[in-house]
Amino acid sequence: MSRKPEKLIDKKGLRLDGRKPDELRPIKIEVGVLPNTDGSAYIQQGKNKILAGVYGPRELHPKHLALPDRTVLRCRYRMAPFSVQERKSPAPSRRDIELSKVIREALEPSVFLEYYPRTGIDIHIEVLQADGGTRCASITAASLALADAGIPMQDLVTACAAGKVDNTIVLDLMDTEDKEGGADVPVALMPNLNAITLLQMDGILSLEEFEKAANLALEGCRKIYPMQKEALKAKYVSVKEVEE
Amino acid sequence: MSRKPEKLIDKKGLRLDGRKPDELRPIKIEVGVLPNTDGSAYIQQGKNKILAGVYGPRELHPKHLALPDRTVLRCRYRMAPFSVQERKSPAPSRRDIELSKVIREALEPSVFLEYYPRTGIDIHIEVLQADGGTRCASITAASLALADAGIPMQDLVTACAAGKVDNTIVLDLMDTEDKEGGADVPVALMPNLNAITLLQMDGILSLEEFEKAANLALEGCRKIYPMQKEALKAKYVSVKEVEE
Amino acid sequence: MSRKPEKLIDKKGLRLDGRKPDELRPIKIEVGVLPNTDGSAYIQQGKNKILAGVYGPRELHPKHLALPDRTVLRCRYRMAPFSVQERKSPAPSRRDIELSKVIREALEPSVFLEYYPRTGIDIHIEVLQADGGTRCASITAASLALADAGIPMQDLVTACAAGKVDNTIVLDLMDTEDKEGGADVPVALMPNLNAITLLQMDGILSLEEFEKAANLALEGCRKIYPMQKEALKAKYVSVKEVEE
Amino acid sequence: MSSVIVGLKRKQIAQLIAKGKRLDGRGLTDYREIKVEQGIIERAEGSARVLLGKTEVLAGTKIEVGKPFPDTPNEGVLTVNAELVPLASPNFEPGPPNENSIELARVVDRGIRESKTIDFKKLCIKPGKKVFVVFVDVYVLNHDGNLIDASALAALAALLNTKMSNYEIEEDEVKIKPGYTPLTLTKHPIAVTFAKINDKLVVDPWLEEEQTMDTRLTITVDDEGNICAMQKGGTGYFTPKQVLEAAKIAGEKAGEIRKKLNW
Amino acid sequence: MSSVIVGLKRKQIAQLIAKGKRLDGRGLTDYREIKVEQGIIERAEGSARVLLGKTEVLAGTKIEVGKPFPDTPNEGVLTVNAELVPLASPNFEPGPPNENSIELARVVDRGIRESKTIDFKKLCIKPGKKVFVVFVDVYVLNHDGNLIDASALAALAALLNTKMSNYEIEEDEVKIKPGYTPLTLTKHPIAVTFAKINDKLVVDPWLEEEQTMDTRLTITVDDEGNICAMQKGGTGYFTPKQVLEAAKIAGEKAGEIRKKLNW
Amino acid sequence: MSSVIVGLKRKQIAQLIAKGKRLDGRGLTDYREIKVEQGIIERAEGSARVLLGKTEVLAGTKIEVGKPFPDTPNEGVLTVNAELVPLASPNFEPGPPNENSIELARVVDRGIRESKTIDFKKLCIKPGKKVFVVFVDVYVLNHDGNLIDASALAALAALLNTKMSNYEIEEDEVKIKPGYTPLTLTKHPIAVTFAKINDKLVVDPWLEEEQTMDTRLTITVDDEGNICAMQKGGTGYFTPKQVLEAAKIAGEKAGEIRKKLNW
Repeated sequence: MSRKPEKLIDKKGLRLDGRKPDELRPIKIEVGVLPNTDGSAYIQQGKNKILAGVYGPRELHPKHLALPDRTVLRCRYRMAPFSVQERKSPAPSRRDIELSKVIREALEPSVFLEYYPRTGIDIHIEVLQADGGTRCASITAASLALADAGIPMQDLVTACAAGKVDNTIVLDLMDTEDKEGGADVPVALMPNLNAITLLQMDGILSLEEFEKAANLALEGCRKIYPMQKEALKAKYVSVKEVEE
Repeated sequence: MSRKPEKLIDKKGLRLDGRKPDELRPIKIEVGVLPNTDGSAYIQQGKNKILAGVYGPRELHPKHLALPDRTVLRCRYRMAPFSVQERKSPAPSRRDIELSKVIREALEPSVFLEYYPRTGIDIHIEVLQADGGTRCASITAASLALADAGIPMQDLVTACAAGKVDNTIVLDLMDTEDKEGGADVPVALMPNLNAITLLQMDGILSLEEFEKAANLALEGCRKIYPMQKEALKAKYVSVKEVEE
Repeated sequence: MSRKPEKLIDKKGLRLDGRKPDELRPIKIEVGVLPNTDGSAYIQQGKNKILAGVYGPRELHPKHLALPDRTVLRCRYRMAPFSVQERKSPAPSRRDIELSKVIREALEPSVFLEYYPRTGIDIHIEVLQADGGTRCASITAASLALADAGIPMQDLVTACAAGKVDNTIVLDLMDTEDKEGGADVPVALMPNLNAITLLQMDGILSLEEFEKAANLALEGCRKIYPMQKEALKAKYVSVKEVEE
Repeated sequence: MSSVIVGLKRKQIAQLIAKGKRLDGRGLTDYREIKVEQGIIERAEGSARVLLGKTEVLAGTKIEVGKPFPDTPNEGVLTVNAELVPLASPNFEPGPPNENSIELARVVDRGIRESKTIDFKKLCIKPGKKVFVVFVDVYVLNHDGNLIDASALAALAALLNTKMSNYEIEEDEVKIKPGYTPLTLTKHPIAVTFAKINDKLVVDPWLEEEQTMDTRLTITVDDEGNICAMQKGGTGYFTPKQVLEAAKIAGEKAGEIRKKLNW
Repeated sequence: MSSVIVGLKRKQIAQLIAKGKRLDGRGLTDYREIKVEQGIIERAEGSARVLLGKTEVLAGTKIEVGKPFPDTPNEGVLTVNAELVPLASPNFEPGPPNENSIELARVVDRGIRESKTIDFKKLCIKPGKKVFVVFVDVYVLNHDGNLIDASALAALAALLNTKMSNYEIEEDEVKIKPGYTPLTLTKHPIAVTFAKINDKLVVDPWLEEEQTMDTRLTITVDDEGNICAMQKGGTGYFTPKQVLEAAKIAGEKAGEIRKKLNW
Repeated sequence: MSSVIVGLKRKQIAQLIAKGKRLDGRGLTDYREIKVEQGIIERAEGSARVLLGKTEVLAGTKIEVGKPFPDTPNEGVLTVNAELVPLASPNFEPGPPNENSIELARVVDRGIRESKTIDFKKLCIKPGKKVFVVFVDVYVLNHDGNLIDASALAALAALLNTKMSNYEIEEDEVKIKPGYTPLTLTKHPIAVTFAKINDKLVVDPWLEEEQTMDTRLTITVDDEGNICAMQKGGTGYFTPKQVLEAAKIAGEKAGEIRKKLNW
């Protein structure tokens, strides 16, 4: 029932929440938050609140899905019924199913799958509150959950979107910008390898605008990457402190 | 479309169907009514008409559900579409699923599960007409169906509800009393062991009222118990007569 | 939204599409149209447009369905959402499920099931456009798809309906005749064996009318049979031509 | 039953039938005993329990307000549903309707619908918007063969027993008034099922015959002797001559049953 | 855990309880620490996160316009749903609700409904046509035992935190106006769960106790000390005396919790 | 195919591509032959069959009256559904849509929706209450690779072929009048899919290339050369340079296809 804003960028070039076009929302990341999982992470990005957890490598059920030469990565992205404006039915939507697929495919290139043949790794993502860009924040958190579970990886995967709003290319769109804006380009990156593992786009962008948006999104990923590493370190420091 | 009655207890202290507060509805029980099952029973309690049947112990499908040290008891409670005022969809409701669980848990303590490892016992309950108190009548019938199937048990399980209606604690609530009354306490008992295997409650009762209602329900169970044994005996007498 | 015609047979005794009562609609049959199947056929009968394809004999999934002494024939009849006036939901309807069953049972008597123990044969039928008589046209096509897949059979199965329209017994009812007419009798025949493998009826027919309609439908099958054989031959001639 | 026993049974049944006899003593075109009990489910608008030998079927009707189909905006709706209740046979699995229960429901449905037993025009409340929906729920309680005929009888008996609440229309809403009016039926369609065993037809097959039969044919006949529905089932075939023979017998059997039940 | 370890643990827990002690140091009727945090999901009409020891439950409410039930045309609707999120335990399978999550939701629902915590009459917009539907979604985020009590607390805390948009009715349509009004609750039903282990009752069982318990009893108590819901779970039994003992303790515990939380 | 054969095939394809060649003789950015046939399903409001080499897709449209989404009360609704029909490949299982058919439908949907090809405002009948719903059903009939491009072409061709019945509004009801009006489309979005094989990009991968590719990128381009949808699929990755290279080629290819089809 929220009214649509007339302008998404004000005269000073600032966005509805006061950010500059190339500014990320405040991000808070915590690793190792769910005691019953093998690895987990929590991310707040703007008003997004997302939990990711990992089980595995472990025996696969049903068994006939197991592969002789590598582990099977599965991913399940879901939104809590209260996470969005209109209550979401708990049954998986078509969007949930597509996002589960692209998130899995964004994470898979980072994992050494062949280390654990005949096993499975399950990634569960729960969006507790959604505010635009949940798929990117989910990837950022899920990659940390994999690391927290001790899964060997070539690199972390970091994700961020850029897009177009009132004819300006902006970073990290929040919900209103996503819905009322002109385009959204979510990107996932393995920063050390400069490898793009997720790329989607909707809206309308010229080739030049797309290039600008893609580069801005990659820049966003590179800003988030150190926060991921920091969060990972924080967990192991605190674990070490507890152990000492 | 039935109108709500103004009073559930009249000036003489009698209920809508003329019963006294501590009076059971007329009960008719028959054992061995379904030739294709391994054991079965039919109960009429007021206008409740319920069939219970048992298959097993038999091989479990799917096999991976089997347990090495005991039989697996399964229970399925369903209501016929025409059993209630508004047609019930044949798909299982959440209530059906909860009741299947609590009925199974009410019967399980009576069965020597460890006698038949790696097998399964299936209890099917079909409510053909519902008139309040179907879960209790179902337990009473299903326990007899288990006995009829020759499953070794420590005791029969007998069930009955008590509750509050117009500020009076009454036994064995019928549909209108259940819906318009103040509270309902269904109880299942293994009478010889004085063991309560089902206990639920909804409505509002003070601690004293609850104690009174629970005791009345237990009394009801103890009144029904001999009828169960009578019905079991009747079947085997008639079988013997046929054999002679 | 089509208006109902007042008369289905005009003064000259001709039908809405100009056919005589005992006349088939134009039929076009093609065999071997789907490269990824083991056998396939396409049929146009009036405005019906139907594809049938066969996979097998091949390993059955799930394996526990396999039979030690014969192959398992499965059949799936579906209508495309755009094949009918009101969009059909892609989920299988009760009609889809019944028709899948009767079509399978119409084809099964023609197949030497015992030649391929422990295997399965899957028949998939897709109605791309429906115009009355889809089950018969589906059988005609599916039998050819089985033959194209090299499945050993005693005979082809050919199907055709007859029925009553404005008190006249007519052959091969189209959609409007089926809906507005008085009766419909779909029949499937193994012509060489004079064996009826599908027979259904709805509407109202006297015994005499039924006999007349059944005989007309059988006559229809016998007219379609040579077209089936022609289509089969055409494929193998063209294959031979390609090979030479 | 093991496949060896089935084989022996099949041989025995076939040999008897060749001599015009059946394992349970019936003649080839004899029905088992039919018992019909109506009105046993008071909560339902109509109900009936049918015993056909040991086969037992309970049917109940419910009438609710619903929407008409787009192509028949002036007509009420009939919905027949059949449940193969697990109690009725160790081979009936719990779960959503499978092809057998769907076929059963649809054959029963067609017999009632095609014979024009119910005057659907009378069940229209507001054309295109609101009509009465008649639900017939068929509950198979014991399976000893020939579920179609038993279910068709139970459905018809339940409909004959159906009383609708009186009502009036107020501002497009249905208001219930006191009293009931029976649903008027104009026909009594009877389903007659044949099994083909060893190239012979028998009427009303029981379970052991069904387990050994080649194929099955149901013919539903109305009060005037017209055929209003047919359904071949099973994986065998019939000759054209057998079909016509069956159609003739079905008319006779339907008449006998209707007479016996005073319908 | 392997069954050998479970066996040892069971013995250890039972021996301690026989001495009136518990593995985590609590007394038999002590609750673990309870933390309640409200309003953490801004998108929801109300929300709360409850920690009961390490058990963590998040509940959120949503209010939408819907239809009343036919038998209560003047009352709003309460819908409680519980998700056993796979993150919360390696034993929680993804998929549609199973008997455990359905039982959990229904026990939480009954506690709120039967205690008349919500005045459903106030949630009626147009009798028989339009009412407000209050959705309470319970999300179990970490399972360390006693999900029922934690979920009931989270659901109640979320309801206490719920604000409805102001609205007016224009031509039978709900129009949202500026501002919010809190949902008024009249009661604070508290669920108190007991495990029976080796014939002794303990309050608020944690995961290891649940794995070894014989059976479970939940008693929900309102502000006046009245019982408004009960649910026995698990495959064991209680004696009548144990039930009455539990009912008495439940009243005391509910009072303590209500006091602690200032409800 | 056995994994050994796949391995050999992969090597062969990769070696060829390194030399700028492909197994079927095409250049790296060549499309297979495209054939479009419109109007072949007379029952549908619009239809088209597309052959992309041996890949065959049939799309049909249906237009019905439905409800708008709450957040766009003045706009009609587009619903794209894709069926991976079992006939099209031995690897397509019957059953409800899986992640592959859902992704396919959603990528096709986004191309049409985001390019603003359809003027949804014109499909509003009564704001917030009644709008036209355009169903596009994509039926994959033969799978020989690159289903996205073929499906997007078929969906667009079917929409271009779509005629709506004329109608008038009477008492809030849609009444059909004689005659038809074509659905007006303002754009022709073309999906261009790349496979990355051995670090090289090829356009319009066929089945054997898909079986050996590392990853996939689809870029949908409108008539002005703007990008309106993108979708990376598969478990590999792209470098930023490859993405920009693909975006440029996609614009050229889309123009060529549009020209060839006179769109």
